[in-house]
Amino acid sequence: MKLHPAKLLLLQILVAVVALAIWQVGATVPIGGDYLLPEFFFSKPWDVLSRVVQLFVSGTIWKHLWITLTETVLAFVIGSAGGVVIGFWFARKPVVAAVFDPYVKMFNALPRVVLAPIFMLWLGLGIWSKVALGVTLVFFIVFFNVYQGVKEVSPVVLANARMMGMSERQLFRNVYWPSAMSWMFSSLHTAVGFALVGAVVGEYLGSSAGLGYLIHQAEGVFDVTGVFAGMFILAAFVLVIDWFVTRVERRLLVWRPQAASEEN
Amino acid sequence: MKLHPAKLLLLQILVAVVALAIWQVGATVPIGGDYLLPEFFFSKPWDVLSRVVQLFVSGTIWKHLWITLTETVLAFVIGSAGGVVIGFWFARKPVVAAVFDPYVKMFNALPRVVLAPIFMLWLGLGIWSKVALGVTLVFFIVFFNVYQGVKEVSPVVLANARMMGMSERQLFRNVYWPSAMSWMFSSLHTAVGFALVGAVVGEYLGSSAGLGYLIHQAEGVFDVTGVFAGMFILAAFVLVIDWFVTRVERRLLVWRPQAASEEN
Amino acid sequence: MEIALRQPGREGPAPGAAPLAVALDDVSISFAVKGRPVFKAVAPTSLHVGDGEFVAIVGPTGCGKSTLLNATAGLLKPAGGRVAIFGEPLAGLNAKAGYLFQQDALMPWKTALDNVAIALEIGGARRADTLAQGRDWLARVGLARFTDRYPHELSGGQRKRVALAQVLVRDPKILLMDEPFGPLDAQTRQIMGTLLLRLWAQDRKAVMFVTHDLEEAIALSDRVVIMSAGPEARIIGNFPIDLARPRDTADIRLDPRFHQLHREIWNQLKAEVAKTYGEEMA
Amino acid sequence: MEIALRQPGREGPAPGAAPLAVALDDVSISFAVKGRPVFKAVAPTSLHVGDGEFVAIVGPTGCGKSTLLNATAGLLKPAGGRVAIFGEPLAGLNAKAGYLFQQDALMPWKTALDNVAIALEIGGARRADTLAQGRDWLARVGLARFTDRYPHELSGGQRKRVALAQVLVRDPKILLMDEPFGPLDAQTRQIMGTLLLRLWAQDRKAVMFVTHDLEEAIALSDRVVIMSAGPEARIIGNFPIDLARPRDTADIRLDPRFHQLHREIWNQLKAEVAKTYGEEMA
Amino acid sequence: AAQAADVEKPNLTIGVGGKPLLYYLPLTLAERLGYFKDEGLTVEINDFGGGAKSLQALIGGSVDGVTGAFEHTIRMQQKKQDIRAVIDLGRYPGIVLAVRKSEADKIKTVADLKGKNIGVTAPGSSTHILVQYAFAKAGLKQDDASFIGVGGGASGVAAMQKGEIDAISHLDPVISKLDELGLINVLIDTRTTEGTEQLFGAMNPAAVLYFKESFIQANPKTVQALTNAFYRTLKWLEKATPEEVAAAVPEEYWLGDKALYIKAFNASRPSFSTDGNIDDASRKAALNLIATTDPTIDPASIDLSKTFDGSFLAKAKSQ
Ligand SMILES: Nc1ncnc2c1ncn2[C@@H]1O[C@H](COP(=O)(O)OP(=O)(O)OP(=O)(O)O)[C@@H](O)[C@H]1O
Ligand SMILES: Nc1ncnc2c1ncn2[C@@H]1O[C@H](COP(=O)(O)OP(=O)(O)OP(=O)(O)O)[C@@H](O)[C@H]1O
Ligand SMILES: [Mg+2]
Ligand SMILES: [Mg+2]
Repeated sequence: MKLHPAKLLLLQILVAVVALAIWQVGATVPIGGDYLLPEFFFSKPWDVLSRVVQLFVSGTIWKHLWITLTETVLAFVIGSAGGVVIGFWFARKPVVAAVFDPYVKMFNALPRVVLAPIFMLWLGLGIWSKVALGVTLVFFIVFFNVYQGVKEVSPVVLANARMMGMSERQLFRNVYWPSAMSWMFSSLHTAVGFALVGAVVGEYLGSSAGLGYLIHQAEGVFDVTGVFAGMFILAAFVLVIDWFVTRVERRLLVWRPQAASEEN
Repeated sequence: MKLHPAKLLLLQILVAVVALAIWQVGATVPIGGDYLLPEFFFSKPWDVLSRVVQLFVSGTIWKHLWITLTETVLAFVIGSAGGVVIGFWFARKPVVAAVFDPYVKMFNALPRVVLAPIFMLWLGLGIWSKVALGVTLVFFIVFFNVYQGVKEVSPVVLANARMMGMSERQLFRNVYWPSAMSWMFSSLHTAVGFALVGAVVGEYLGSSAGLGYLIHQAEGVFDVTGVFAGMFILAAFVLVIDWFVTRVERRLLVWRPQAASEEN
Repeated sequence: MEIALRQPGREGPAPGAAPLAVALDDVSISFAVKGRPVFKAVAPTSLHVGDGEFVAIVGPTGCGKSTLLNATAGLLKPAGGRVAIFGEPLAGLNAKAGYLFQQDALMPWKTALDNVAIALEIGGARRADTLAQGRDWLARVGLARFTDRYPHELSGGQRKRVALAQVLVRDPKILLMDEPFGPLDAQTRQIMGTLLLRLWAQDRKAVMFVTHDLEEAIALSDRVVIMSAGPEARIIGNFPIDLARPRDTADIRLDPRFHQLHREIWNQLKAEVAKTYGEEMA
Repeated sequence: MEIALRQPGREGPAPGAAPLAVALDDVSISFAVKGRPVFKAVAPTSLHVGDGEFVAIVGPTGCGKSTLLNATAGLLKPAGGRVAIFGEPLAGLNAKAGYLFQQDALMPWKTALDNVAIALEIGGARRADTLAQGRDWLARVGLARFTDRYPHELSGGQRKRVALAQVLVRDPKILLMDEPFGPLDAQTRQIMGTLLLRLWAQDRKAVMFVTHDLEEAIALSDRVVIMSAGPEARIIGNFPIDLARPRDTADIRLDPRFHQLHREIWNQLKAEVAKTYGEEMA
Repeated sequence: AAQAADVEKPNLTIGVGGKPLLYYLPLTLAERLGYFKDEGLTVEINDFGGGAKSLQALIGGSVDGVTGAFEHTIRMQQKKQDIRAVIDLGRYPGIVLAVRKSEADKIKTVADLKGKNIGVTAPGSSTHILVQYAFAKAGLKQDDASFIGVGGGASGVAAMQKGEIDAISHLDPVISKLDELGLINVLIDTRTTEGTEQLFGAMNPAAVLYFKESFIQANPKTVQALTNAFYRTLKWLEKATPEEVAAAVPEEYWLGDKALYIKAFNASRPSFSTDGNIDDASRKAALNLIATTDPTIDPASIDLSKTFDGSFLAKAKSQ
């Protein structure tokens, strides 16, 4: 059932082409007098693509891209590290977990948009207030998964390790950590996207550079083409980061049997 | 290591009291001429609490609360259902998963704030545009976890079930679903919060009622007390939803051995 | 290596007559191991099991017995050779076979009873019937009082017996059993063996039975097959068991012919294992 | 039920002298099962294992052997009674014991070699040393060529041997072994038995050895203890094995005294198992 | 006017809530025409999600000055924050209250809005307050209609297109876009002198440049330099042709269509201040607007002399 990489790429491109075609038709061919995807709200694929090209050719994009990249990576790294550490800590200290559980859940439910001014107050207008916003998204996603992942450790393997006399630190390194790994990576794939969302929303709410700034500027003047171009670059960009995550995942999870579904 | 419920509650209240005390001190006692938590940005705990009480006493809150609750629950239910269904589908169809993988990740990285006008165009200003925003958050969180959860099914148990002659549907019901359950519930705990965030951000961006509307209104006139009161109600509210999720989880996961960490 | 099919003591299908239940022809099995050359677990080897024949497979640990069963079950694609089930080449899973795995394979989220009942429900039986039959089968394997336990609340031997009931309740045409009585005490082992033989006698399933207990192998089977130590394990011995049927699994051990067979097979097996250890533990 | 401590054939500690390695006094063990009354797996029972004594535990499947080992390991809190290790009441885990679990308990994310080496690393040994020793031990259990395999790439018997190496390499004062040779062929079993005895002879560990193979139990141990069928299992038999040491695990089976002991123990065990089945399968 | 080097703080950050809005045109122009540089200043412009956020940034200390609503200086006095405007950029609020074309024959006055859905940029924002004020004048209560925050940008257009709102109180470019699409009839237009005077009876300053009082004290030369730059911009704008303005702003600001931009600019043109001054009458009008719509504000407690510091403007004019 495994696809040849070339065939896979072909299929992926096909999906993109179909999506773009629907977009183009929706934006230019009126159905019953109305456009399905009015140009005012959706622009046209060709315009968006040429804007993307233009942004790169003119070079204006690089500065913004670099800033957003920095913010995203920082948010991702700090948020995941925090989620992993606190997740482990809570999982290993049931009392701490029980006491703080409602507070963690409450914080997870606060709309980050409202917190933005506070982050700006504390962290200024630079990248750090955006990083903070991303961290608040990434952290919770990773945290809940790591917490559960640690609890899912096989009881027999754990008992065996404890009988060997492992200290809490050794248990962490040799049992909890590798066992929670697939949980963690699952959350990291979600978190990559959210790190970027956090950074962009932060920029959107107040900044002088970055992709979120670009999108915000474009939105204010109905430049939908600009908005979509920005989002397109964003999305392309997240694939690059995710590719790195997947590589690390592959390396760290060599020990797993082939996924069950691939047997068929 | 298990705490008595009354003791647990006491500790939880203690945490709240300490947090409020720090807040109060930070907002009223200047340290080196500067306030740690300036009232302009943080209000004061007592003010916030009395505002909360006042909102409930005057009854203005109920309408808003009801709308936000509806949106949150709908976003949560639709988003999780979608995440579960698509997650399962992708996990069981590796070709589909491989082809759409980059697109799913791209969509996950789009800032929802920017999508708001499109949702409004399609779904109007009513609750559905807010639900849509929440769904786009919840979906991805649940999706990635269910997808991974299905892949983590024990290969031996799966082989055994397949040898019994289970059809794909039966495998789903009897193997994949129960096995992916703890993954799913882990993601649901994160998702509850994000459903609410989605609803509130949606209201924040355009609405005529709801907690997000209240918060936004308060922000517009620099009424931080109102903002914090709204957030407090939000947070209290998510605990109620999460409590329901936890109850369902307990019921569905009776078969599990006691969590390993509680043995100690 | 073609193994002639003789079934002393009862009429089996002559070669070439009714199709064989399982025909492995020149089957070889390899595993890809990261950073190493491909591991050739089983060298091209052939094994034919007639319809209604009870074949025991013995061999040193790690030689490839489970692997061979996996190939017969369709869970593993052989690197070479052909697998045919009742004359039909095997594609995908072997729907005619029931497989008792060496490892724990119960669904942890189902009680003992549900684990057995589900095996029938798949065929579309009514829930009430499946529960009744499930209960009946759990009683037969001595677990009448453990029907509503989850697997993690059972002992190793109890879990194995639930798995046994799960396979037998479906009444498959071919039984693949990988050390089914491993974690059971000698006495329970014999009771289960008798149960299995009784069932088998009723409608003559084909059985491939992996065991480390040579006495058990001889007491139960029509034929004992010996595998050589791996890698590139092959079938190196084939001993028809010409003891009269029906057999009493306990009494038969007193039969002199039993002891003679035991000695013969043991000698070959011992030599084989010694070879491996001579090599590996040098 | 107090079991007197006699160790014919060698001097063990007399009762009351040097502290016992393991002293279970009136230990009872219960499990909470949802929606049912508490399941009393083990009735108040006592078992004393002297320092350097090799005790084999046999009993019908599901009687409570693993449960008893778990209590000795400190993994399970008895409902009543006292557990003392070398005279000290046991609190928490039993740090003096090495435990070979009945189930697969290898870390799936470590290779066979790392699984063994980690057992030493815990004590703070240098990585190079642990690897060398790990390799050495894997060779002793016949897995020299499988050092860099992950557990899922090994056969059932191979995994068990890795686990054996993992426990033995640490050289604990007390060995708890739950069917250590279960999935091994008879020949390998004997080799492993001999290995274990040699090791035990060097520095006389206390061993609690659960097995279903009565011959093995007699061949290896100083004393065979029989448990009654559960629930409320108790120790109902206690047979000192007065065969001379050192023993050759293969030759000893030819000794007439061996057969006499075997018959005695077997008769009691058989009666016990029959009782269970008589009850349950009626 | 170059007195480089002697300003206290040559590197400045200025906050704004929605830079591309016509409302803040003078800021963009000052930047693009190079007037900040001429004054020896390097200005970084930070764009925020809204005027309120830029004010918060000012109080939090992350920006030095803000181009925002004059109204903020009054509100902040009540919050014990001393914020002062130094130059006016927009004389009129520039807010337009318009009704959907299809409803135009039914809604002819503000009083007819009773029971309708009215879109505003955000609840509590100046667009909302303006309608509330109009309501008060027309004798309506504040909850006689339901106010829907539709946000800036395209959302407002979407809401009107979908027929979700009967009226809208919004700014350019949304209003111009809606007008171009032929979706609305204007009811109140505070982009013009008549409209503003009709509603308020005086001018009502909108966009101003404001600072914290402490910043003005510490950096008078810097503030002066900025005031100079903005004053120059206002003077330039007074005389510029629409084409010149369009050429001066970044092309992306053209709303995808230069003609639409020029149309919008022409509609808003009268609202830009020509002399930068905020006289007493305008200040009172502004206070009146807030006090009418927000019962928590006590007009007696507000010292209007502390909302505007005209000394810098006077110097700028004299140069
Ligand atoms: N997934 C795998 N990858 C690599 N090698 C494997 C894999 N599975 C099994 N092997 C190897 O194939 C050989 C045969 O394995 P198999 O499980 O069939 O042995 P077995 O005869 O069942 O042994 P046992 O009696 O110990 O269960 C062993 O050497 C084992 O290491
Ligand atoms: N977690 C549990 N909850 C409830 N009952 C349990 C649990 N663990 C074991 N039991 C019961 O306790 C009894 C003893 O179990 P134990 O695992 O000690 O048996 P055993 O002697 O090791 O059997 P085997 O030889 O089959 O491994 C069994 O009847 C079993 O069903
Ligand atoms: Mg095997
Ligand atoms: Mg056991």
